[in-house]
Amino acid sequence: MKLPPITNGFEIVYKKPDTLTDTPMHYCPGCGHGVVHRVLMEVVDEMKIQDKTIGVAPVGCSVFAYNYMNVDMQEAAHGRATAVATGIKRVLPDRFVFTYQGDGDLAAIGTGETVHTVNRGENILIVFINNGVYGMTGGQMAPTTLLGMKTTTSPYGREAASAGFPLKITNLITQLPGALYVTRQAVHEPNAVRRLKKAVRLAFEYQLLKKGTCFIEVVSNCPSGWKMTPQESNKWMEENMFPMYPLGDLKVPSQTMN
Amino acid sequence: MKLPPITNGFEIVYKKPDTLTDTPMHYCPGCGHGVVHRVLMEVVDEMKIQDKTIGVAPVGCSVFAYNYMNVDMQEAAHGRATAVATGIKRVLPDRFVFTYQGDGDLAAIGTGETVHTVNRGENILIVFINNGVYGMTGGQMAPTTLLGMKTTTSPYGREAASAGFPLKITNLITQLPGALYVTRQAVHEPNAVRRLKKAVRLAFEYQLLKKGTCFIEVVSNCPSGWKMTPQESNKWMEENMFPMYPLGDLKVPSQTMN
Amino acid sequence: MEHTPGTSEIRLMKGNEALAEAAIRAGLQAYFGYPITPQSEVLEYLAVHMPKRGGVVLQAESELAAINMVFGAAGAGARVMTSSSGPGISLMQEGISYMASAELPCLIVNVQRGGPGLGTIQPSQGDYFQATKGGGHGDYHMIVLAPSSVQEMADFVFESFRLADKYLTPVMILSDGALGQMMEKVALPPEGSLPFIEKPWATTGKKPGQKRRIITSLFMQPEEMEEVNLRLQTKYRLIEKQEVRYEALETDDAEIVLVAFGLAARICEKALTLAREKGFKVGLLRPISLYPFPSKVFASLATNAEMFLVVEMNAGQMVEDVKLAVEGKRPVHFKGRMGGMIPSPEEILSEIETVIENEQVNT
Amino acid sequence: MEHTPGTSEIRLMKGNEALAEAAIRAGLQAYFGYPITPQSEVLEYLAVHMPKRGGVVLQAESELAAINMVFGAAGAGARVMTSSSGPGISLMQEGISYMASAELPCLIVNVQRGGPGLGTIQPSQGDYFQATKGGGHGDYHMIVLAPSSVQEMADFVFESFRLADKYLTPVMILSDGALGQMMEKVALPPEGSLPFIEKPWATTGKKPGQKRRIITSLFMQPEEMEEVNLRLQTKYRLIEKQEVRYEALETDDAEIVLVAFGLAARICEKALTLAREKGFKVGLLRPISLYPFPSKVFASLATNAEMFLVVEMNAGQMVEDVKLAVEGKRPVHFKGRMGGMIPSPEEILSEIETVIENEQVNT
Amino acid sequence: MIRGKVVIAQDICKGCELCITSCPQESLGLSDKINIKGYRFVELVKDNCTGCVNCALVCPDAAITVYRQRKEVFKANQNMKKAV
Amino acid sequence: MIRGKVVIAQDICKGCELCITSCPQESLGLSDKINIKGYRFVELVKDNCTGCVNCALVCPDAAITVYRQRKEVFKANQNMKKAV
Amino acid sequence: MTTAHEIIIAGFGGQGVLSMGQILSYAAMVEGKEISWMPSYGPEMRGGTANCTVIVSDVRISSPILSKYDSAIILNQPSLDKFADHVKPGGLLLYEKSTIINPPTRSDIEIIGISAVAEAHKLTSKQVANMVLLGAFLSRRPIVSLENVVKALKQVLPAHRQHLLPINEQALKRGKELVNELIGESV
Amino acid sequence: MTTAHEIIIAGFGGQGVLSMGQILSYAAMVEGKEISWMPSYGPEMRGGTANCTVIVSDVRISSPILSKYDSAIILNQPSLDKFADHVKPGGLLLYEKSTIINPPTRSDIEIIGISAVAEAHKLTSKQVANMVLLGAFLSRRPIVSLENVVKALKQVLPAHRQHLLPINEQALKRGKELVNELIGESV
Ligand SMILES: Cc1ncc(C[n+]2csc(CCOP(=O)(O)OP(=O)(O)O)c2C)c(N)n1
Ligand SMILES: Cc1ncc(C[n+]2csc(CCOP(=O)(O)OP(=O)(O)O)c2C)c(N)n1
Ligand code: SF4
Ligand code: SF4
Ligand code: SF4
Ligand code: SF4
Ligand code: SF4
Ligand code: SF4
Ligand SMILES: [Mg+2]
Ligand SMILES: [Mg+2]
Repeated sequence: MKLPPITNGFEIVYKKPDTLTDTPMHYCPGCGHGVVHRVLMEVVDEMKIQDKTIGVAPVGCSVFAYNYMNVDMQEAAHGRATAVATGIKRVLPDRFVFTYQGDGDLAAIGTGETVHTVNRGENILIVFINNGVYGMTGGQMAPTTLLGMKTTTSPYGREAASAGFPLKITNLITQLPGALYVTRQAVHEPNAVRRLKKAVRLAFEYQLLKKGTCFIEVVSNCPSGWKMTPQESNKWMEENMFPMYPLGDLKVPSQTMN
Repeated sequence: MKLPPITNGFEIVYKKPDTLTDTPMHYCPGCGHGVVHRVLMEVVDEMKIQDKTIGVAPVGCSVFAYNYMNVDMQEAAHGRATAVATGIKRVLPDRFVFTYQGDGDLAAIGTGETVHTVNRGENILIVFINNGVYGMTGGQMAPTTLLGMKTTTSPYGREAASAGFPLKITNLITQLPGALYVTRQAVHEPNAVRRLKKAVRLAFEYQLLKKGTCFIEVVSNCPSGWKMTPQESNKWMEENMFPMYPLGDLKVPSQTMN
Repeated sequence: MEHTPGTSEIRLMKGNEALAEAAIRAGLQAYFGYPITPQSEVLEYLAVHMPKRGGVVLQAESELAAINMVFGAAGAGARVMTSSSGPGISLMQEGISYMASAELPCLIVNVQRGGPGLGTIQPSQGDYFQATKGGGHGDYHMIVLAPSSVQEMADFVFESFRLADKYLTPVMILSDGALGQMMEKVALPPEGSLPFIEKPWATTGKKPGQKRRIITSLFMQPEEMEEVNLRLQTKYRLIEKQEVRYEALETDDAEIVLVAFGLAARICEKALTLAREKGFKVGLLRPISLYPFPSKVFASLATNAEMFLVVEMNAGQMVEDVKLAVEGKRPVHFKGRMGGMIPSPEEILSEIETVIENEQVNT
Repeated sequence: MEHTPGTSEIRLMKGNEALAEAAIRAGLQAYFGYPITPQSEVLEYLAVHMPKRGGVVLQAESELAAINMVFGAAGAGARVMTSSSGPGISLMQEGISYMASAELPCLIVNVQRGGPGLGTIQPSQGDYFQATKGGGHGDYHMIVLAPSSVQEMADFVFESFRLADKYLTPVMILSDGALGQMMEKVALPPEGSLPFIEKPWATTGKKPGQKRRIITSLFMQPEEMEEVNLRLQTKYRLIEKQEVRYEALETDDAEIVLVAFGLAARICEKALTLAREKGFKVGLLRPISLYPFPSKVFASLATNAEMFLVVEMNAGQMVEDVKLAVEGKRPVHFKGRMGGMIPSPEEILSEIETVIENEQVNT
Repeated sequence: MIRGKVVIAQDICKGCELCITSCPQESLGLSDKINIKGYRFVELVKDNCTGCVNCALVCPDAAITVYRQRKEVFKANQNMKKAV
Repeated sequence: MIRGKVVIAQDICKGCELCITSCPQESLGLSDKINIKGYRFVELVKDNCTGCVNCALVCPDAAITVYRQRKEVFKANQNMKKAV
Repeated sequence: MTTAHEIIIAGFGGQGVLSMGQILSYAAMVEGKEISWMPSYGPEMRGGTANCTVIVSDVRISSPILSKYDSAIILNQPSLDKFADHVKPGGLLLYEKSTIINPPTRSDIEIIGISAVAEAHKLTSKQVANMVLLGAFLSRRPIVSLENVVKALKQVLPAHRQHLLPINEQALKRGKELVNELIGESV
Repeated sequence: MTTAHEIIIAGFGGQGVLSMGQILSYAAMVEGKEISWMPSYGPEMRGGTANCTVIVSDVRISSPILSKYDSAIILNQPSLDKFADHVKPGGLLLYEKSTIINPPTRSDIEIIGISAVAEAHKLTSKQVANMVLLGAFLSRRPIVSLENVVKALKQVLPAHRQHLLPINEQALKRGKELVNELIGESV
């Protein structure tokens, strides 16, 4: 993007990272995916590791993540991103490898891969976008859908008795000794974005330690799936998702590294 | 089996349950599988629920479990026993449904099904035989294999850095709200067997409550896979497996039912 | 087909929805599935309507779990189905092989999309081989029915459950994204019009004095396993004898016979009209049962027709079965579009013209 | 085959072990797999020997995970393989379809056992269709090589890696439990005898100034997806032209030609000897590449031979490809054993006698 | 107060209004016009931007570039004011 | 002490010796003979079994049936002893 | 002497092209006709173009997918570019004018551009531009009656939107008028 | 004039039938012959029967799986029942006597029963009955030399079992003697 000339005396204090392509993103207005992409690439830019970073895109709305994040990327089968990342990291152990996955991808069909990848302590970063719904396929129930929440496949609201409980997979994998750094973040307001960026930075740096898996859950929105405006969706998220999925660190390296 | 006449004044204080068939079991000498089969059937006998019980056999050494346990049974694909049990229980909600699975079956290939079945709180009993090895296929490493333990696929001893950590899947699923009753037992000595039986009895009784999944891990041996005599294997189990997989209840209904 | 007694109700519905509604009316007791475009409407429709009408709908954690839930429910005697598309159906291959081996009845719906890989969500017929030759391991078949209208999306559900119960086998409805998404009028038979049959083999709990039931696909002794296979093969021969279904349109005087199934057959029907308008003697044979394949009808067609033109939305799969049936007696041509592309009637018409021209040059 | 330069070492080995050792010598960089009889020795052998010789061996949590690890490693440019049998291979179908679509090279070994379902662990050839027609969704092929000796278990590993890299495609070695478990002498080429090629498309990290690499099988626009399919089909035509492999034994004067692959071909070889001793003019055609199938050779055989007898350890799968190749010019008979049963040479001999008799009656 | 400016890529903006909500200065608003994709896009509606970057941080489409007065310039200005 | 007896299904026994280890009375031992499956089986080697059931509980092959003197009989015997 | 009418309706997602086709189809069902409604479909995320093919016929419908149409109802430029050439000679091309920069130029078909969006805005803030277009279309190709379209609407609209019936009806009529005015003007 | 020798070796799992076949195969390899060793295989749990087919040949071996054998070496009754009829006329049937209740009766083949287990016990507590049988077999069918069997053993035994070499060698020789004594006696 060409930037217009600006009165002298001004300097750029924020521009999109070079590692984000200029391709317009296909996400719905207000969808959190775009922010997370950008933050990831900001860190890649800052750490100057574009040439060493390999990403894995999931099947979900972010299936086209590789169109936006300007690093080498592979597109994995639904739920298998961490297996694909394992394959990459094992043969290229000095690269920075990350997966980017939705809640259907990571916490439903990919549960086995998620648990075992973390249990092996694969030295990768798993970025997990929890928007409580299957965005891409049109708003079906996800494992993380809240009780009572209506989706196209829980038209009367999710009921625990038949559909089970919201799955806090991040809490589960925190228990695994292979997990090095586990944190839950959001992107609904500027400071949340700042915190996410710190977490991503840490996670990439930890990857050099080869001491285990870094896992960042981002509690996010899906205005389309939730049938809300972006603002409504963020508000609803704060009021309903955050109590179930409280933000903050679940595990930091000091706890496991001595 | 015809029992010989015994001096008058004696009475039978222990005989194998009627619900165990007379088919000789194919297990190796001293293998814990047989004890667990028997205990399950003792409870079915005592509760007089043979006509209401449906079991699901796994792929593993206990693949032929249906030859021994004289109840209606289905043989599931490797790792899918709890999915099969879900199918059964959902269409026959008033039956007692249990799965019987090894650590390869339940904690490796079946991880996704295990987590989600418990997360849905399917009203079934999952019996999980943790012998730290793939018995049936000849002693390969299981997710529960201890660090340093030699198997045919960890010939130099399991190393966390490449093969990950022993997976305490029972602890993981204990966290899930769908889990009603979770306990870890053994069968290496008479009192352990007695305790297991109590646990099985409880689990079957809880199934009537329709309040969630019961999960019984049995830490067991695999003399063949471990390349030990039965006695050695039990001793090794006590000294090495129990510290990693301590026996006892992990969750009892009172904790979750109020 | 004799399965729609009683008066039926006419509605305008999407193919996926018509199929789902038909399933409920056919006595569906349990559905296990996982979302995937272009078939998610099946699960969504059932999620709305099954609870009201009794019956289980469960969104599984994966297609792998879904097919194994189907296994369990079928083994417990329930009328049960699942549905998916491309990648999801691939994930079910192990389970399908298990069900075929354990001889469990169920309905599996594949609303095909373009592959291979993640591919595209546009309509395709690229899973013909997988459906008819057995994408899973071992020697087995499913009965495979290919609807070509929304009406058939509904009708074949009844037919499938009936066949599944009769032959104790998984049955697949091989549809595609277009048929799933399009709306047409559909006449729906009333609920309860498909009777339930006794399933003495189902694991429902061993009654005192009765023999217990074991459902398994494990037969460790090869002799025993061969027995099972022989039983399966005998069943398949019977199915091949009794359950062939096809539709022939204007084949009597046809010099060139189009062969197509499903959506492609609908398009061929239009191409046939266009071709007849131009004076070409064109007929259409539409295999409805893809397994059992209507091989025999080709023998008689081959005596009159001069050539065949197989039209598929794939790289040429059914064309092999046509060639096997024609046994080299007549030339068999092929026109295909791939990866979600749909041939237009005009495109087929021009292919008809081309092959006629070429054959005339050749002979 | 030109892939074994240098002096080779002769050993007595199990087929599975020979294959594993050959893989190491062929420069295997990563193996991902999951135990299953009768192929677990591959993983076990590699677990012992790979660490010493550099390279990754990882026991995955499932076959599903394994094939997707293979995807990742292949995409990262590594020489990579997996192995399994029946049920495990079925679980890989989605992944295989993805790899075919993304055009990633790798080796998949199927040491077949009897199916369908859990079946038996005895040797079988029941997965022919799955391997050659595409058990996964969409239009794709793998190159499929069928060894019939321990030597070929080793040789075909080199061949497979070479072909996989050349055509950017998954290659399958379709073996069976007997070949995996039996021991024979095997000559092993030295390590490093198979060169590595540049893989500029591999995701190894985008170097400054270079174009970055994307590995995907998603092509949302059907036009684009059809392009990909056309590219694949062009590749398959090339493979069909260039990579056909078969072995013909005493076919020159043969009146009846046995057709068999893998273990069945070995048994047929014995039957051939027995038959020749009895004065029957019998030949043997052994397809080595099952895809591409050696169709063309049948045209010439059909001019001399009076009939074909296809022998398989399944219910009749390759026989379809033989019939397609023979195009009705000669009768094609079939003799099969299923579910882990192995036909004996004498059994084949008597089948030869039967078909000869019947044909004489018929004509 | 330090002065800032934002430049919004109008063709990229999807009018989600998240930047509007997060701007502490209420400097941003939706335009009445529609961009090539059919979205009403965002523009600066008040000249009180401080360059705090908030809007850019929450923008899902990376549509915002933020400028701020250099510190020297700011200080110079401050000093000028003081001087005046 | 109450008296017990065990009956061991010798053709079923696999000679794993777990019952031997768990018998508090050391009443059990391996036979020198071999059963139809080729296993040395277990037999009562001392007549001091109390019918405590331990052996049967740990037997993986459900090969052991345990008998015990009826309480009445035991008591009668005790009384007899006392009487003597 | 084809008894079928083959229509393509195309525009941006969100402009109501799919529901326009559905309502037409329902109306035809009310009249006892054969119908086929075939949508383009994609991942459910917003944006992008959408279209549907509607065939209304007195006899069994063969291909639901076509490359030539009797009529085209077009709501944006990309769709116009894509489908203008696919109208059969003698056919009808009806389009929404506001966003069209390059209007169609064929002389062998009937071409009508109306300002449906503007008209809709005049009627209401709700999006009924598609009904204006449908009314306009039916004025030139009365393959179903306006009454039956209204009946169809009644059936199709969910309970909480039944109150929108009058405004939809108005829009349909306005569309009809618009075309009549235009035809009066130009033809 | 077949240049191949086709052998079946069968008994209980654990009696060492598979390794007997392997050692024979290694010895044949030392002699530069073609070999095929084909085991029965099953789930790895103990028990059940096991067998292997060994073919030693001067030329390329066709089928590794056979239904007729030149020689059979049999270690238990079920295997005897299964394979006795599959020895080619003129062939050799060698069996371990101790557990055989119904000895073989064919008159068109050479039948030799020896007490290999008892002999092995005399030699050592280690299980070398299979080597006694192998020695006996080679005495009647010297398809490889005893020296080469010993060479093979040397190659095959892992380091920590190399000390068992002498006892194995003794067992081989004892087998040979046994047969020679027997032949002396009976034939
Ligand atoms: C094997 C398989 N099953 C199902 C699908 C269909 N599918 C595509 S995306 C998706 C869910 C995506 O949800 P999530 O992972 O939460 O991502 P989001 O779209 O919400 O970002 C599904 C089920 C598929 N492509 N492959
Ligand atoms: C899909 C599939 N993969 C692999 C196998 C092979 N297999 C059979 S049993 C087994 C492991 C059994 O181990 P475990 O579950 O621990 O049971 P155990 O034998 O130890 O009791 C495996 C991998 C299979 N049958 N199917
Ligand atoms: S559907 Fe939901 S997750 Fe997907 S792009 Fe739209 S808002 Fe985002
Ligand atoms: S292999 Fe292990 S688990 Fe299997 S029967 Fe033998 S001892 Fe038991
Ligand atoms: S930089 Fe800060 S003040 Fe300026 S527009 Fe953005 S949010 Fe408002
Ligand atoms: S946040 Fe970005 S996309 Fe949303 S309105 Fe503001 S500039 Fe536009
Ligand atoms: S019952 Fe008790 S005392 Fe008697 S043999 Fe058994 S363990 Fe020993
Ligand atoms: S525990 Fe049972 S099987 Fe083991 S030795 Fe005792 S009686 Fe025999
Ligand atoms: Mg999601
Ligand atoms: Mg185990």
